[in-house]
Amino acid sequence: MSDSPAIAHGAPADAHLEHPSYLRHHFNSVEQQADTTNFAMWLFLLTEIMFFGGLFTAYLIYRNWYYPAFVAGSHQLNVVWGTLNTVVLIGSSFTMAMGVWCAETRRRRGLVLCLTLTCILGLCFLGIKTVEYREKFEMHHVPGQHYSLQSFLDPQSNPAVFAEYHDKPLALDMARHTEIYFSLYFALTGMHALHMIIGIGILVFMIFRAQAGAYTAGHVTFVENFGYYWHFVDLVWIYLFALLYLISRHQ
Amino acid sequence: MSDTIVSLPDQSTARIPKVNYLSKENGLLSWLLTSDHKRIAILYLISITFFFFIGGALAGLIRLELLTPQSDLMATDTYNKVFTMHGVIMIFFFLVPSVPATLGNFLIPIMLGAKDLALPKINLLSWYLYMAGGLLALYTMMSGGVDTGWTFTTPLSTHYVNTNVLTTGLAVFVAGFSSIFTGLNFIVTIHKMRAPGMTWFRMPLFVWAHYAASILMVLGTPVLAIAIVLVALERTIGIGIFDPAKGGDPLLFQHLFWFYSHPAVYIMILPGMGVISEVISTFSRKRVFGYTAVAFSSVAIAVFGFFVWAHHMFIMGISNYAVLVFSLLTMLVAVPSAIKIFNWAFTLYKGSITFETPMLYAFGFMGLFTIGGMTGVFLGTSGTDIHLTETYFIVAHFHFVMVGGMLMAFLAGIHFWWPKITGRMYPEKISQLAAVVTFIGFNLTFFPQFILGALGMPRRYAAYPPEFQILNVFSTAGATILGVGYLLPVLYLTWSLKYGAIAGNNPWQATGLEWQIQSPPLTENFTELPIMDHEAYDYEWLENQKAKEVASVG
Amino acid sequence: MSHISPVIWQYLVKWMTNFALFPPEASRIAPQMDALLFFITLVSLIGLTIVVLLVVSFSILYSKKRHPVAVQIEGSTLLEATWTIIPLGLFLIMFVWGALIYFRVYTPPANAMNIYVVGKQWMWKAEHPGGQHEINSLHVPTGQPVQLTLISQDVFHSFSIPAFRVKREAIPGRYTTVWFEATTPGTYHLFCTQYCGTNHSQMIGDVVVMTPGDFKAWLASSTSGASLAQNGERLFASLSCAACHNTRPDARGPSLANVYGSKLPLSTGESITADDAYLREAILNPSQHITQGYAPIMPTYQGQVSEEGIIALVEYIKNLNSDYRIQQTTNTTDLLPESEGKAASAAAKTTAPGKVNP
Amino acid sequence: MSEQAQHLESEHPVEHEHHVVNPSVYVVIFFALLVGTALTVWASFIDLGPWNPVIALAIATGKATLVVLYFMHVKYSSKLTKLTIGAGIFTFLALISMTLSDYISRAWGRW
Repeated sequence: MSDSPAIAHGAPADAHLEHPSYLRHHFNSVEQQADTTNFAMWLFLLTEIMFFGGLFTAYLIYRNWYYPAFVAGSHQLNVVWGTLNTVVLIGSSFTMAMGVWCAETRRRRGLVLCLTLTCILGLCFLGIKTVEYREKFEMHHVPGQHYSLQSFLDPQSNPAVFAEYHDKPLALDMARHTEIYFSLYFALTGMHALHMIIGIGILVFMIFRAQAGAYTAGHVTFVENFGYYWHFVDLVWIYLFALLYLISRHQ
Repeated sequence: MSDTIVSLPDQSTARIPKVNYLSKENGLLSWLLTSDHKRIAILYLISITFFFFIGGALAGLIRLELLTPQSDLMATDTYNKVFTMHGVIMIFFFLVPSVPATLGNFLIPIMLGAKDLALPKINLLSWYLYMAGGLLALYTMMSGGVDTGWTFTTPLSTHYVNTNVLTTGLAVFVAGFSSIFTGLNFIVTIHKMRAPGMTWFRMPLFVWAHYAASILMVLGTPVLAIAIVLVALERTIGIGIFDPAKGGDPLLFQHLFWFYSHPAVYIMILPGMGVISEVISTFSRKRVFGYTAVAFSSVAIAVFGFFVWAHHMFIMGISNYAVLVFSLLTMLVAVPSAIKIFNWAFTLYKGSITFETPMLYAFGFMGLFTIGGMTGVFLGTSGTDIHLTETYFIVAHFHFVMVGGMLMAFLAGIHFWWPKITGRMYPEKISQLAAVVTFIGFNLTFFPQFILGALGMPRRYAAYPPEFQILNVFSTAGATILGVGYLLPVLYLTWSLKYGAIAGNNPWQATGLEWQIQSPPLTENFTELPIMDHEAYDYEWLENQKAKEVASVG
Repeated sequence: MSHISPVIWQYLVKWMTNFALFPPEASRIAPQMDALLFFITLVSLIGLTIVVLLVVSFSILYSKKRHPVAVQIEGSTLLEATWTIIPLGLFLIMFVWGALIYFRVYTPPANAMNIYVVGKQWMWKAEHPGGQHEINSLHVPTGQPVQLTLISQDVFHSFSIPAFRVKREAIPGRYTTVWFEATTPGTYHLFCTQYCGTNHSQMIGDVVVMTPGDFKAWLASSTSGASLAQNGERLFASLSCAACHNTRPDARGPSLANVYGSKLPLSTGESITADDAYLREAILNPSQHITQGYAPIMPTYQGQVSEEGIIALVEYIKNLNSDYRIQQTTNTTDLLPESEGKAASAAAKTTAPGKVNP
Repeated sequence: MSEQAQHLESEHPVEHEHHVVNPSVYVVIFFALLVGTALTVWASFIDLGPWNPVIALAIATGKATLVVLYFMHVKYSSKLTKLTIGAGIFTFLALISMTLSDYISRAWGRW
């Protein structure tokens, strides 16, 4: 109902004269374009929140139902690897943020460096994740046909990462529910890793484009939006780390 | 007054403008690689019509099977596959994208005074995703089908069927992303691409309705996506999140599924409501009664729509207290729909009403949607839900809302904007006939199903006790008429592409920005950036405008 | 009339003779449900009439011919408030009324007779406490509240008796309940209404309502030899439950006499009512609800006992009014050296030879 | 709906200047995040009973807030962005709380 602020009336649509090449034809100004893609990115991240939201809901419910199983399950995770991964990911977020700054201040080499570092740190994360996954594989903690309850029924046979917990054997029925914990673990970290892989793919593409100077000519929207995505993935991990590794350590 | 209305352009001499979005480029590639929202809308229109008729053919098979109490036309598992595919195709590949992806895509930028949607490439991507999902669904159908019902109920879908649950799930997943991108594009466009002077409360109600629906698409669909992913993982690897044998809770799947699938019914119906607002206003030459209330009721439906999903689970063993909460909220979400119906009725008051085809469809919508909405209250009331849910009552209810409501609105919209989309008029008399045939056929098909449901006939039955036969015969007979009612528009609309009368810019004397430009529009929509200096549905402004034009021409 | 084809004529006659809008009312709740249905129908019809009247009369009064110039009206807050508040009020009445009925349908009275129903693809199996089994049918007496305890062995099913206006899903992994009191003898439809796979539409049966006298006769004639509790007792013995759940002072498990319906203090400090659902949970997921004062040593019986077996056990525990019967099973199990032989010998020891549940 | 009203205001200052965040801010946030990580890992090894998850989630939320505000520039963004995030969190909480409303109250009385 309010009057809109008077915006330059009747700006002719074909005033293309001094428009930069990256301005798409249907926008009136670079600011509008940047704002729009920015907003679109945020909306996309909203869908990501809801995507992970479903899993978080499941996690919350089952943790309340099967707490001992979740404790035993999380004792099988290696907090050292988890912490290391958190640090790696925070580092990559930092380099990404620096990358955005480089792009904004038109430092091409800085940008390439930052993106490359981000990419490497992302790969480090995935590497560590792979090590962790392999451990789970070896111990038959991957849900499904080959899932083994051994390490929960008889903790001595397969000591937890931190022996000082002295895990007592779980009752068989509760031990079975550790499969739910690992189902959630793999669903959550798997979805997260998938996001990382997609992110790294885009990063590689961006490094090549950055090399060519694509983002250091004043048009930083793409880098910035990708940065949002990357930070979001980092943010999800911050919660995953807390939920999966940290909050269920004590019976 | 009537003398100030400028008569329609002389149609014998009028020409379709040489330069328009259709004629700008030629060749298949120019369509497949287009980023013009209007062309993408046409792509969508063709593809959803295709899927509609596939879904319709499946519906025909269902009705034929139900003509007799025994399962004689097809085996029970064939029947199960048929109704599953009918549901999947009609919901994910017709109803969800129907109005938004076609009319919404075509009109929202124009209504806002923009040259295109904010993200044209994403728009094209969403059509490709839609087609990928659709083709996958067709492939599923060809390669043996799937028989879980469109609701993918666990543990049936995860452990007890051997059909193509995975490909169907993937099809729905991909189509879901198409819908997310459409919704995202609309929200961004509505926020960022409005022409100068186009404030929120000057937007047509069509845009408001799409805004509300888009919120639901963006926030609801991902939850469906994750639910489907978990079902797929449970089928393939055997994770146990919904598996009662491993300690999972199958009701959790229901929660996640309906968290999307209930708002999805609003995704389907809200854009239809937007169409009706435009049509009723135009053909009664009058501002929509209580514009603000109608606009806010759309948003209210979107917001409340997120809090009512568990009314699909009243008898599934969720807690009685949760039932109380969800039942109460369901009652609240019914109110905005009631507001809309009465506001539309009062828009007619002191109008100057004509009865072209879109208006007939709109009247049909109002009647059928009222019935559909009120029977929804039967089901939202926790007590009566016990008796009526999972019977043909519920089938009749959502077909009244979806087919009687949404499809009527879709047809109303297609006829209403046909002159704008193609530049040509549809043949009025036969289309009025089609509207009436559809209305009669629809009621004959689905009204008996309310009685069937009250009598207790369960849904998804290939065979049923013989005493239900007579009503099923009525229903099948009605479906035949309904089929004719839907085929007619395809025929005469196609005919009109070549032989229809030239429409001119504004054949309905409507006020929307889309009617102030040439039909079919230019690729850029506007020759110069429009400036909105009046409210929506301002018929006096239109009169003045016309008077000015006449004066300047004179 | 001679021109009407005989087929259509047949249909018409059928319709005229069978025409009904509601199924028969054969339970206590049915008239109450129908009253609410009637109320909502009435409101809907009035609402629909108002809308149709408005549309039709405005269409006639303000058609372009009669009313060439539209009068622009913004809206009317008063009118809009009216059609916001009146429907809201009506909806709230329906909500409260509906909730009352909902709670009535799903809150069984204390004196209800319990029948267990197991759903599986694609049949209903009913188990009466007296040991009578039924498949795809259910015999119930009039004038006696009947509680159904439902569970599914595989997928979701839904137990629906339209003539009683009740319906409840049988879901895997958890008991659900519903109750009714039949009023009119007769045979009524029993449907599975939740889609459950290929033969979903064949998962139907009959509910036979009998007078109490007839019902007694039916019970007597269809007995399988052992009551459900007796079956449970055999199972209790063969699973060596009494090895722990006995009355000795050093018993490793709590005594189960009179446990049903009592409030059990748990090791977590909470307490829980021992109902059917709890007993089932305690057998399958024992470590989750440890009774105070006992060690969490009970093994799970998941995968070892079928749903019918669990029902028999639950029924047995329900009927344990004294320690005497447990003592009996203890004695038998103590006497038996080999675990293999236990079941058979225990079965042999009990009064009537009957089928032991798997 | 108040969403709408606020959009009205947030809408049109489209032409605001692009804010470039000083790298020193990033460095500070980076170290704050590292400290947060160290803190939360340390806290998880102490048995605090019911407080363990509370503390871990509080620290995680604190870290997430830092990331969102500074790395993701929300501190310098338009109201619309803030509202968008708000809407996301709101719907997320709706999903969780309404689902839990069923799970929590199942234990109240028989089902």
